[in-house]
Amino acid sequence: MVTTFVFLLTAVVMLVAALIAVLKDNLVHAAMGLVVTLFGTAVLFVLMEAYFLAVAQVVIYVGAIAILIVFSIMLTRRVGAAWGAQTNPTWPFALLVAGLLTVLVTRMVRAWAPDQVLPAAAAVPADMTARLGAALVDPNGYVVPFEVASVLLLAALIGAVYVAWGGRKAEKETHK
Amino acid sequence: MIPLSWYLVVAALLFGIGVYGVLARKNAVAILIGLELMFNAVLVNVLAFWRYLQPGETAGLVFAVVIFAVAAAEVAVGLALFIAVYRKFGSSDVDDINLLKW
Amino acid sequence: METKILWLLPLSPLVAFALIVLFAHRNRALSHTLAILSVVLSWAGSMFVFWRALQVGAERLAEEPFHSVINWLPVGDGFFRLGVQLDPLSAVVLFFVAWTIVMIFIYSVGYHNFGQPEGDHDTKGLPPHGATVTHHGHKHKVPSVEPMYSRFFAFVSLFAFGMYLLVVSDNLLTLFAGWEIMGLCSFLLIGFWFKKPSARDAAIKAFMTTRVGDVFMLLGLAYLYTQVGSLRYAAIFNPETLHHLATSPAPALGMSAAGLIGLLLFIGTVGKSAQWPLHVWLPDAMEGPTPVSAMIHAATMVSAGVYLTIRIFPLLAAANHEAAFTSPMPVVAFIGAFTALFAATIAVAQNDIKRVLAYSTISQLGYMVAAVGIGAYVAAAFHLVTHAFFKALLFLGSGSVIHGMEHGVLHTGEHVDPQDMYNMGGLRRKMPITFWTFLIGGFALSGFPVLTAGFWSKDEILSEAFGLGHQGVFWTLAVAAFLTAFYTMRQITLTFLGRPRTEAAEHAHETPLTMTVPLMVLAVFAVAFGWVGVPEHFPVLGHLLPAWFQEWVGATFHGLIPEHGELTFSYFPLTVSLVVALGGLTVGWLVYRGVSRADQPDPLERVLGPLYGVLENKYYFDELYAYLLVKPAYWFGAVFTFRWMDRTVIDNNLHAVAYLSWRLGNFLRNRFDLPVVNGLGDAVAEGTKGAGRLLRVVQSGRVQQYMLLALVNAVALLALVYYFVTRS
Amino acid sequence: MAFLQDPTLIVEWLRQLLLGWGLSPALTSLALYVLGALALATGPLLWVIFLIWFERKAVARIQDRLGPNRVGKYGLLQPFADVLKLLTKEDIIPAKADKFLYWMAPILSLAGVLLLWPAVPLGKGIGGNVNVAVLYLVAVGTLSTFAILVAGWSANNKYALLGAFRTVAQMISYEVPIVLALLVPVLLARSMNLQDIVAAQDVWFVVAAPLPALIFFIASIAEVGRTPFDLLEAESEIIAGFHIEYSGMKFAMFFAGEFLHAFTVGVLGAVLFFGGWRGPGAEAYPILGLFYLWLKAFLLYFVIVWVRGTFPRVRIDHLLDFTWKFLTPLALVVLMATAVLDKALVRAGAWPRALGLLVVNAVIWLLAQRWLRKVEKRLEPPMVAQPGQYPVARYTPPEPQAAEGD
Amino acid sequence: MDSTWVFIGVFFALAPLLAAAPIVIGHYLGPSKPNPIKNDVYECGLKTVGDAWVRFKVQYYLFALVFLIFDVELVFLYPWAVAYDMLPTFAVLEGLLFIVMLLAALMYAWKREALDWYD
Repeated sequence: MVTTFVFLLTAVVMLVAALIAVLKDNLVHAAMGLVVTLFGTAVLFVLMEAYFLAVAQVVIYVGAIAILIVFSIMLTRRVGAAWGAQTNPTWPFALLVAGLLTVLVTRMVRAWAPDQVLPAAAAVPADMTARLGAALVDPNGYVVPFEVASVLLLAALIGAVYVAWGGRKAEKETHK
Repeated sequence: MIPLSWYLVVAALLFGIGVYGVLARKNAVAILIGLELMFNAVLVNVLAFWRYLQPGETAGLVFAVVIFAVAAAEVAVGLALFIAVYRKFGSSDVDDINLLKW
Repeated sequence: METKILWLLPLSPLVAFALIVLFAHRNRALSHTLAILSVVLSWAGSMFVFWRALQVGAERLAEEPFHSVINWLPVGDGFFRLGVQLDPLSAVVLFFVAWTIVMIFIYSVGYHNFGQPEGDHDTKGLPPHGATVTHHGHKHKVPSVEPMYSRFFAFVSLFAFGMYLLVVSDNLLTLFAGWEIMGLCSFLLIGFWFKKPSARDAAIKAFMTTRVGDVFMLLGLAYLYTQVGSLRYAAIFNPETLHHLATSPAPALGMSAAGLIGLLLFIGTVGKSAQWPLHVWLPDAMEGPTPVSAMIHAATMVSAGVYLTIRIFPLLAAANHEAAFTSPMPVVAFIGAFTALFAATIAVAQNDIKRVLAYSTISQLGYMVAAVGIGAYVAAAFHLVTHAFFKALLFLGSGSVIHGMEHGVLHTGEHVDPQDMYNMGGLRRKMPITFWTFLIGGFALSGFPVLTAGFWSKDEILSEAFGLGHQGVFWTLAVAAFLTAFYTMRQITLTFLGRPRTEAAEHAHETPLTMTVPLMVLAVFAVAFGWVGVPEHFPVLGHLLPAWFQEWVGATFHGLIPEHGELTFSYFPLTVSLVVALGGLTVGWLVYRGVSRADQPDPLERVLGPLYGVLENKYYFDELYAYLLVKPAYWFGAVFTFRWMDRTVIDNNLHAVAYLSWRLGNFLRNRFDLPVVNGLGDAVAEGTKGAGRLLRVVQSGRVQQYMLLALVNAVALLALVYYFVTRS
Repeated sequence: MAFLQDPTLIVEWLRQLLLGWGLSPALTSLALYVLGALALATGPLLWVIFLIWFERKAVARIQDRLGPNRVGKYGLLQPFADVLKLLTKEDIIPAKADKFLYWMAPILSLAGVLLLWPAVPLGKGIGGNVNVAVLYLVAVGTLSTFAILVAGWSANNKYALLGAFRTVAQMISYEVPIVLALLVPVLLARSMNLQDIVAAQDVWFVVAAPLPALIFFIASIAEVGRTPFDLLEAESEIIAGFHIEYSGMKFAMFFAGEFLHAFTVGVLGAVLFFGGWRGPGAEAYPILGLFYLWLKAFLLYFVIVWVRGTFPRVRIDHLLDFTWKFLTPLALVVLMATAVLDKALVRAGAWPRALGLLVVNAVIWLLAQRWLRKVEKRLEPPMVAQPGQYPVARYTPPEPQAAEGD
Repeated sequence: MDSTWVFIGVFFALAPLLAAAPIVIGHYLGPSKPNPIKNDVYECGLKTVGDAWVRFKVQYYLFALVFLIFDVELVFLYPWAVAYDMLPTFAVLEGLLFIVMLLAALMYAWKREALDWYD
């Protein structure tokens, strides 16, 4: 009962926020919409008893990614300048495609009717986080993705820093 | 308990919205926002399936965690490129950056 | 033993690649030594294996090929197995691949001016501009060494790896891997001079275009895997599986599974070996260094496509055999034949020495595909091998010509295009070795009777086409053959005969041994390889020489494909091929011997002058077609496509076809006589030309529109899946 | 007096009461949740009012002033007067402001702090029992970061935005060492649940992990943005930072948020490193546990105030260098060392393990000190502050004994 | 689902209200006499010059970037720490390797001067 209510509320809120995120011309508002959506996702995770991932979601997405995005938005425009239209002239086709995609997927879900075909879900073990941790570094488990992820992030950092930042001297040049 | 299909439908909607954002937006960051929405839709899907199909297993969680990493990397690099472009062209508008023709 | 060596064949170039990239890239000599050493090793290995194969003999080899397997990727239950194998077919392919690759590697050393001084203002990513040296007293310009010398060898080594992998692999998956690696290398090497916009575009174009084919191929593989549960040849090409595939219906096109799979894989070939409508990339690919054009876009990579088609021939044949389903074979035959003619016609009008060869390559590949399409896969394989040799020879020859011309250009400093044949002439005396080898190659290409390899293979195809009663294919190919001979002779005449038409040609030089030796070696094969495949019914020779090749390759699919009865030998196709070859050559010579000035118009124009009056009447057709085709196309372009089609896709189907068939159309209209200029070709040309002109506007270069399009496809696929899911 | 042993009795009693009034069980529990939430939220909010007085008084004393002393005895009523004043001030909203966000910002910043509380274990069986509490704290912490960004943005004032950027840069930079330091107690307790962490502290973690404790403490101060890390109020540079355009109650909310956050840092420090509610008799009488926790928290808070009263403001480049180039690497090293040693000593008892870790920490600290000296010699140049310009903090983390000489 | 999370949910709903209450009260209690000068952007009493415009400063972005990477990797480490009892030595080493990666990232950013502040 409670969960259902919470779920529906969250779903509605996050979808509306998502719409804001993709529709609003004021990109800061759009980013805030994104943030709300991300929070909503976290709530869904809680409902799915993936507590660790819920908080991780907030820490990573809201705490880091969203901030990065907001930074980029705020840094790359004049404060108080008009936003102007933010959508392509081709938006109807985008709408068409996105709509079709959504409709198709939902209809496929309907066609599959998992709620009928699947047995009731089992309970989540209490020590799931610990299991996750163990699996992440388990040689027969997911140690490779784990390490690969670290390498990926390292690479991402190097790449991003390299692209965005020429080093102090280069900066001095560009600002002259 | 909430039916699995609800999650799937919500994810689908989220994904659709994200796709729209990616396709219809001008500003590169706005496009990234759309991408993030899509990522989240995927996450919801993954975890929903984890929860309802094999809650005892760690596979789904690991998958999600890896998606986090990928998303983070994607955003980092994407925004870095965006900022580099912005400083080069002084514009954050993808339409102004249409060098990808041949 | 053999299998161990088989494993090593691809490896050594890979190692060379790694070594060059990681360590040797600073040192030119070391780099090319490593590269050449590696391919020579592979070559030796190949020869050994080939020799062992000969000892084993075709039948036994076909029964149990040299084969070894290791586990590779875990999939659900069990593994993707990574394996190597050598059966008669891959043996011969291996043979020519090994030879051509070695030759081209050696050739590249000379081509990239190893040992020459650094250029004055050469930069990475541009062809060398030449260097000034003070040679006792007065200074003069000489060719300068390629700035990215080592990189080149790294790339080609990687490429060699891909090719060997493809040839020796025992399953379609590793074959695909090699296939894609070559795609990558092709991209890298076409765009080798990446600071030239044209080269960049060509590279992207090639990559994109082949992608289209590859996607379909991948779909085919996936489908095949779902059907068979394995991608190993052994698993696929056995009677039971084939029968099962041929009898189980596919979800689309009313084909059998075998048919659809065959078709999808064949589309991969269409992309890779530049068949119509995906041929657009090959001519542009000439932007790369000539060795690349020779190796990738003539001898090996494009051949890989045909190799695949021959490889999957049992599938096609099986699909063809089942009367219940529509067969893919006619499609194959049509595309092949059409491409052969279509490309040949274009080739006639080219002035760039390399482009002529490019189009002729497309056309020759068309031959092979057509041959497979009519079921003459042996003939196809035969032509594949011979063509590999003489086309490699021709390309290297042209490269050597260009090189000589560049030398002249640098020397005289006059600004002429060293690739334009009209700027050449009389090179016969300047560069004799090149001339003679080129002559051999050219004759082989145009199928000069009896002597050259080209004759035998081409004749084989023609006679099979005739014998199997595919009149349409036969005549198309015959006309194409005539054109081939014609433009070959045109090329030879313009390039070598007569007298120099420019200062540069006057001062052209014979190229160094590193370049000429490969030419000579290949020339030997261009002549001699024909002799292993003389059909046994051939008058006189047939009895002297055993038809070794036919038996050898024919053994490969023994028992897998419905045998058609023994062909009755007929003189008709033979005479035809004689006539077209010799006729084409003579006409070519007669027409072009007179060309004396670089700037003079093509004689054909003069010859066909009066016909322009007749062409006036075509105008009504134009209006008719403008009404029928262009208007709709205009609506399509303006309302529909203008917003959200993008060129990467358009160019792959509509636009490219439009553009080229427009050129074909113009060409047919202006340059050629009535029988060819029939309303239809012109009409299609005109109509699509209109479409093309309109659609060219569309190119936006906007990522989102590309994405949009990708998504449209995704949605379409999804819809299909959904449809099938719900239906079943 | 049985509820002294088991405070949950109160809840039970209330539940019975409400059920008695004829509410449905679901509604009842909901009502109880609401009540609990209200209690847990209002408590701190009221407590802040005292804190303000205390801090003003303490700082005044440290700086040899009297501090508030007019309203009420010792000026105890001063804060209430302030509140009244703030309530009756005009609520100015800049014309160009982004109204919605302008409103949201202060709310977020206070709520962000309040939301830390449900995770905190107040006593045995009382208070937060969240299975991923530690990360939850980090997660909620990001809210206040957002609040600041939003505040700086919405006011549509370049100084506000600049201040916000600086502050956020500072906060996220200090987030990293905090998260690293938090990892150590989690590692030692094998749980992210603060209850478990408290339960695991037969030996206070501050013994086993003094450096992480220190890092956490310092970084948290910076995170809160108190002196010496109060760049967000650097009047000299960016006229009062992100909340320049805020006045009246909205400003007060930022203000209260900061104070409450400071105290919360004390609480968290107590829970994570100083045994939380543990203390003599706390097992038997959970209420005692509450008291102990409060005591420890208050002491830590006093240290914060003390630091504030003592240290000059750090310059921004030093500020960022300090976290990225000192705290973070240090935390990483400590983490690795702790991980290894903890695995090695897994057999040993609680005390030996703690002492072993203590030794390691000490060693690392000494090495860090030597390294610092080496760096200090090289480091100053980029922006040398001439005497008479604004003050420059030294590279020593402000622990009491290192304090004098600044 | 765990009851504490319901409680937290309630708290999430409640805390903003509590924070908002005083502001709203103040909003209505206080007088409201807006005028353009008062509502104008505050810049030490000076007239606003141009529209507010912060010179692009890539530092902010860089810090956020490095922070993002660290955040993600650390989140990976938490389950590792929680599962510490279950881990064999090898797994512990895996974790350490991970941390070393982190250090490497830090070092790179450091050497690239991405962590320096300058004006």
